[in-house]
Amino acid sequence: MLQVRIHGRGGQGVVSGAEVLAVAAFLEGRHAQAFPSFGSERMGAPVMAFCRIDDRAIRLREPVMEPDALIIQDATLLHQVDLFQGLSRSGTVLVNSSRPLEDLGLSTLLERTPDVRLFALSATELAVRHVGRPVPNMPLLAAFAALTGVIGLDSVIAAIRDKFPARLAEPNVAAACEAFDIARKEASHA
Amino acid sequence: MDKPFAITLDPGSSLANRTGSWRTMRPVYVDRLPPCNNACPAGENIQQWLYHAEGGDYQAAWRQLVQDNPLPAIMGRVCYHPCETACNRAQLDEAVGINSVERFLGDEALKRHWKFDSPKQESGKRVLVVGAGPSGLSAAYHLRRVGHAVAIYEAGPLAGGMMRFGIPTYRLPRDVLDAEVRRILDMGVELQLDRKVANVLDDMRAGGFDAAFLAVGAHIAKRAYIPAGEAARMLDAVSVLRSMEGEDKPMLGRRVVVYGGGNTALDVARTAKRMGAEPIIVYRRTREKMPAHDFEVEEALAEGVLIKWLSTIRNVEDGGTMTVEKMKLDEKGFPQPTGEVETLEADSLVLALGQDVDLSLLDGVPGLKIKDGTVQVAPNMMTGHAGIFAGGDMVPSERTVTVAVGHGKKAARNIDAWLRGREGAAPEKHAAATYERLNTWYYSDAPKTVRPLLDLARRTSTFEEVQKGLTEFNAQFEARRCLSCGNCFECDNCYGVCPDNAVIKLGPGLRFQFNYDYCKGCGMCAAECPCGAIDMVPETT
Amino acid sequence: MDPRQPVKFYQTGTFTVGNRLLDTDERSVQANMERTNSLNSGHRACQGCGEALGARYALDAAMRATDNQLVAVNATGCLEVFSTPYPETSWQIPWLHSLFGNAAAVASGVAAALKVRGREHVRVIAQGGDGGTTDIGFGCLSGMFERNDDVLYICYDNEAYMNTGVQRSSATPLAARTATTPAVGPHPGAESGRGKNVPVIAMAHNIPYVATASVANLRDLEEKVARAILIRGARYVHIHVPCPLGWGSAPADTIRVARAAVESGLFPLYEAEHGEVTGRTPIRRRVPVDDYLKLQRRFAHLFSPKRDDARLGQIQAIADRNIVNYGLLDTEDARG
Amino acid sequence: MLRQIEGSRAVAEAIALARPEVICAYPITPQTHIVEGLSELVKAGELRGCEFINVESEFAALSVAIGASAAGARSYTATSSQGLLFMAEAVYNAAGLGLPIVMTIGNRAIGAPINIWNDHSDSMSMRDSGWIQLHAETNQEALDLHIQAFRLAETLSMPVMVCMDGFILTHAVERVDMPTQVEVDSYLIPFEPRQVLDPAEPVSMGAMVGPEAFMEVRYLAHHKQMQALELIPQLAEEFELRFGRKSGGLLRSYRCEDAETIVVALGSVNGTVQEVVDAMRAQGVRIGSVAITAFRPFPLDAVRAAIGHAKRVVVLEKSLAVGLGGILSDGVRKSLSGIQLKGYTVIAGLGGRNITRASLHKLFEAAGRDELEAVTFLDLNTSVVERELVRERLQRRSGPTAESVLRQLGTVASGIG
Repeated sequence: MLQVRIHGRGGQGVVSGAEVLAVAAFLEGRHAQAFPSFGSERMGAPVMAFCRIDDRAIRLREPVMEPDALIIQDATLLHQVDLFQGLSRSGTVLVNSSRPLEDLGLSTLLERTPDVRLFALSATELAVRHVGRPVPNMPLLAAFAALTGVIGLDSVIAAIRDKFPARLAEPNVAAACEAFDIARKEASHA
Repeated sequence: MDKPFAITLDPGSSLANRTGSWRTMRPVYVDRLPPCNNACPAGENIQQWLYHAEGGDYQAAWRQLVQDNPLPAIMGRVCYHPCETACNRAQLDEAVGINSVERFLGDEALKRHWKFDSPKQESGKRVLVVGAGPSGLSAAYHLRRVGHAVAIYEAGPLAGGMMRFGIPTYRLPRDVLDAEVRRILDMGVELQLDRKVANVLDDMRAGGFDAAFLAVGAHIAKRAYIPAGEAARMLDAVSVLRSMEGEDKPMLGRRVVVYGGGNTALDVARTAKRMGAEPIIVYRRTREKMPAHDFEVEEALAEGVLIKWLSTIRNVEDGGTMTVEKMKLDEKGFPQPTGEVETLEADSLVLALGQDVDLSLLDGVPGLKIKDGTVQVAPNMMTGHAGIFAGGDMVPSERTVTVAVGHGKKAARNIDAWLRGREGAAPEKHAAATYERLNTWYYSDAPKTVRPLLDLARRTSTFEEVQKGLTEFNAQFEARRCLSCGNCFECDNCYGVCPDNAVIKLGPGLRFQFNYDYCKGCGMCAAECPCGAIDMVPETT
Repeated sequence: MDPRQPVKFYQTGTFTVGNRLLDTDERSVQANMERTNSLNSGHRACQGCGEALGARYALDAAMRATDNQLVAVNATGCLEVFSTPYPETSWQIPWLHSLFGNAAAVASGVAAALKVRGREHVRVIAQGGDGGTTDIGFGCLSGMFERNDDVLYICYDNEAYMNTGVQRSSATPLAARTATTPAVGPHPGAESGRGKNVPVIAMAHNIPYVATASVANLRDLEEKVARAILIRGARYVHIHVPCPLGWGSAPADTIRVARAAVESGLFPLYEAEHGEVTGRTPIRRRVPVDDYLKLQRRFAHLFSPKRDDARLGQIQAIADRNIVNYGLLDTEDARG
Repeated sequence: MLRQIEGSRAVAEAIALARPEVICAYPITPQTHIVEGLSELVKAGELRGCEFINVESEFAALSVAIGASAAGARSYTATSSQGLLFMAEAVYNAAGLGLPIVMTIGNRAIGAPINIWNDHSDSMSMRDSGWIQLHAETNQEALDLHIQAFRLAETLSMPVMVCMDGFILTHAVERVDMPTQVEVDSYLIPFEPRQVLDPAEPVSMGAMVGPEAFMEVRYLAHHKQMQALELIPQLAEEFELRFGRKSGGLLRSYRCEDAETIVVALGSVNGTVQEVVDAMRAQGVRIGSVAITAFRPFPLDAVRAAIGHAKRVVVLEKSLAVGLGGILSDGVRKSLSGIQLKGYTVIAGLGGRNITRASLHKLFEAAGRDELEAVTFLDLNTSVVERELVRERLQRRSGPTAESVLRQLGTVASGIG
């Protein structure tokens, strides 16, 4: 079972990010479960959402406490909340940032868990360019697909089209595709 | 429907709960005697005929009316309508114009030639009626209705008595009088005119009569001694009025003095006025004390009749000059001479000082008691002589047409009883329907409709009828002003206001019934009954 | 005069329940031998109950207007308790009692069900006392108004919680004695400056029809109910129904008391459409408020031991204001 | 058809398939998404012949449903938490009148302190109202139970609450098998009301019933629920026959054969419990679990049969009978009367406190060693409690507990772990 935790702020599409990820997995015939960190957080507040993907029915109802992957939609959260709690030692971390990793001051994390794979993607910039709004969740998903290979790009695209009306879906698909390519290159270098 | 237990119930099932057991007072429907009926000398069931009239069924109204009074068209003209004086509506706005509706019905009957029913079967008895005046005609009518053979012996040349010889035509057109008399005769009543009864017993024997009703009018003028010269022209009111009926009208001259204060005095004065004279009424007391009806005084004054109050005539000289003395009322209200005099020029003096009845027909009839010129009768109108009854002007009572008609009816009932060997007890009278018992909220405000009066110019120059009749609309309107005091008129109030549906409506004309199974005795029906036809009485336990 | 009867029949009276001289269809429903008696005999209302009377007046009128296609929802209260104690009911119409405070909402549900089932010819009445209407049921009532649900809500206003033993409601008038506004202290009876005018609040919802009526004016009441029941949308009719028990009036005086309320101006009779007053029933014979108050023991403290001129003045002022505001002294036919 | 959708959406579509005729909606978290979904389906014309009414309160919501049901319409509403309490009077009334209304409860805690997260305090507060109460373990079951609920309610003429854990299920996006309209139509017979407001057959519904018959009325309500004990499994079987999956029924056992320790719970937590059971079985611990679906009527015999053979029973409940402990435990204990086995009540997950595998694992192990208190509060922060108790002892005016507890915990944590 793969467990993903998505961090962000209210309004950045954290929850739909988890949902689209689950749908994508579903479209590949797998079982998936997506749910938010239930609360009454408003715009801007730190929020998170969870996604589990498995080949058998998922019964577990607890929040994702030991994520295999983290998607951080807002780098400003890095020093406000303990984002990495329970992260698997060989986990993957995808951060939405236009700045190079070293500038993000994650060195402590790397010291603690050297096997963790770290990636940065300036998804907001992509989103603004394609969608016209700073909603980085879809590009990040695509990048996540590229980095982990857990799901294919086609599924992500299909899930996006399932989730959004065409008007919104297509720009997001475009952003996703670009993100996917960037991430794949990154991954091949790493 | 598969109804759940207890929570869901079948409609109207509460009928099983007889809430009548809560009652401590029980409502009962009553009928009360309306003041109009109570005051009517002819005992007319006025409310009942108004009830029909307001519905527009005038014939039914008329038939109801003539149950008690065969002369509605006459009554509607000459009756002084005590019913209206008594009417409860007077305390609300104005009395109901009963008299005018009665006249409307009477005229309607004449116009449509409605007839009286002839008796179902003949009794085989014969009754003599002496006098074809109102009381005689009334008696004849009522006797005939119950099947007796009736003959009227009338001393005069025409039927009607005082209605013809005492009431001027401007108050009672003769065609009306004739028509209503005719209708009575048409029932098979025999009328012999110019048939003076010298001795009643002889005539009864001769005619084979089983009973007699004496109804001779007061035709003999009272005299008063007034010193006068031979040439002075002095007449009496009755003969003046009577002579108006004949060919040669009385010679009164221009200046006519009428002496007296009764209705007759006014009749004469107004008659004189219509003949072109200038009548002056001399009366020894005040207007308030005047026996004549006020509306007649009003009409007379309006027509230009002069009236000298508190005056007596001392003497009349040949030239027609008369001395009149001023009077004043003492503390007891009696006029006393003042010694102060004035003179009055007159071509003629008409004495209107009241009338007496000619009682000569009674000479030698045993058992009769006569007092102050009238025959004494028992409550059943029978004189001291068995089988001989009397009424109208002959007996002590007010002398009006209506009273006379009432006597005729009462006598007839008693004569019939006597002939059949029964007690002629009048039906039990209900308690009075007083104003306090009414809930007047339910009667909408409706001022009385005034009968049109003939305009003055024509009134003083012709003998045309002064008072005109009501149009149908007005008559109906007037009828509908009746409050139906004391008797249910099916307004549905009790049926409507009962919170327990405990009043059963029986349908048109059948009134209502209380459903004591459910009546809780709240009394709302009684409180909201407009005419006071419901009493609340304690439950007897 | 009653504007609804063009011809004036005198002996039979313009204002009586029946009128033998009118055509049958012009007569009041209550005069009809075939009236439905929607609330039938055997109910357990007090002697002279104004509410029992008002309910039958209103529902019979509605039954005739709808050709008996009627459903009624009833709030908890006297009317409900005295009409349907197991195992007997006095209702002859389909009738549902749910709770004290939800009659309007339940009726909305009934109306919705009838609509969705294509039975909109069946009309819905919700009814309750003043407590169930102006107090505990007010939220649901306002909601029903605001949604303009197809319901006629009838409030039988006897100005207090009679079912529970005469406690003060927001419809209890100034100075009235109730179990919770006793006639003691410097200001005996119900406080001044309190209470709720629900007909006016209903008008503020801008619903198609609002009317006030009284058991003292049957024809006016029937006309209004018959009119209201056939309108679509939310309608409100507020009927003044004296309570002999709670008001301390004689059972026989129920209508007399209601009449005095109307004739004094304390209970104005009017109609409003979409928030605008469109008609009123003028006073026939104006009376001072004393004539109304003196009939009721709940106001006895205003007259003895000594006359409370201040309070009486306040009450008379209320009546006078109504008469001006609603033009109640005009004899012209307000409905034109 | 398999779909990956939010639980609320799944339920909304299932309700729509049941062809409700009147839906009354009033917003309250976390039930809101369901009625939002339904309003969309009605407005879009996908759900025809349905009146969707936005009412002014939960009290009105159920009241409207009462009227609609009494007038013969299939009626539905949904609520949570305070909303259920606000409509409490109507909840009892609907049951008393025997109206087959179906209502979803998005289970949520009751304040004060106000709390929007999941536990079972709300539906538990109405457990004796006369409604049937069914608890869903998964979104699939929530969906299926709603379809069964209409059939059950209308057969018995009795209202049914379908309880699903707020957020945990209502907001979880997971796979569900959505039946077709044809399938649902063939399972749900058109609504034949047992009683209806009809001018053609006027009756008075909701009479006042005095001492002479009230007991009988209540007994009959109880008797009806006893009937439901038989009907619920039948309907579940028929459902399985038509839809090819197990859903509903009175309860479900998991690896209970030969189990010494059996955990009993309601709703979605059973999934996590089963994970732990598997893990402990792997370690050779003889443990199993029982998920109770029908809380009202309470299946005494079925529970007895399912757990009677064990050594101990751990009742895991998301509700607290303050001053007593468990609520579900009472039923379980009653079902075991006369049987000697250890019983532990565990109060867990109040107000949305996460119930984790780790905690459960420790808990069950302790239970296996019989080291549990009769009533245990899972993951209770004892130090906070201790300090608060001390504070209260010291100060007469200690102020509101909730706020001072938060103060002790520092700012509101973003809720990880």
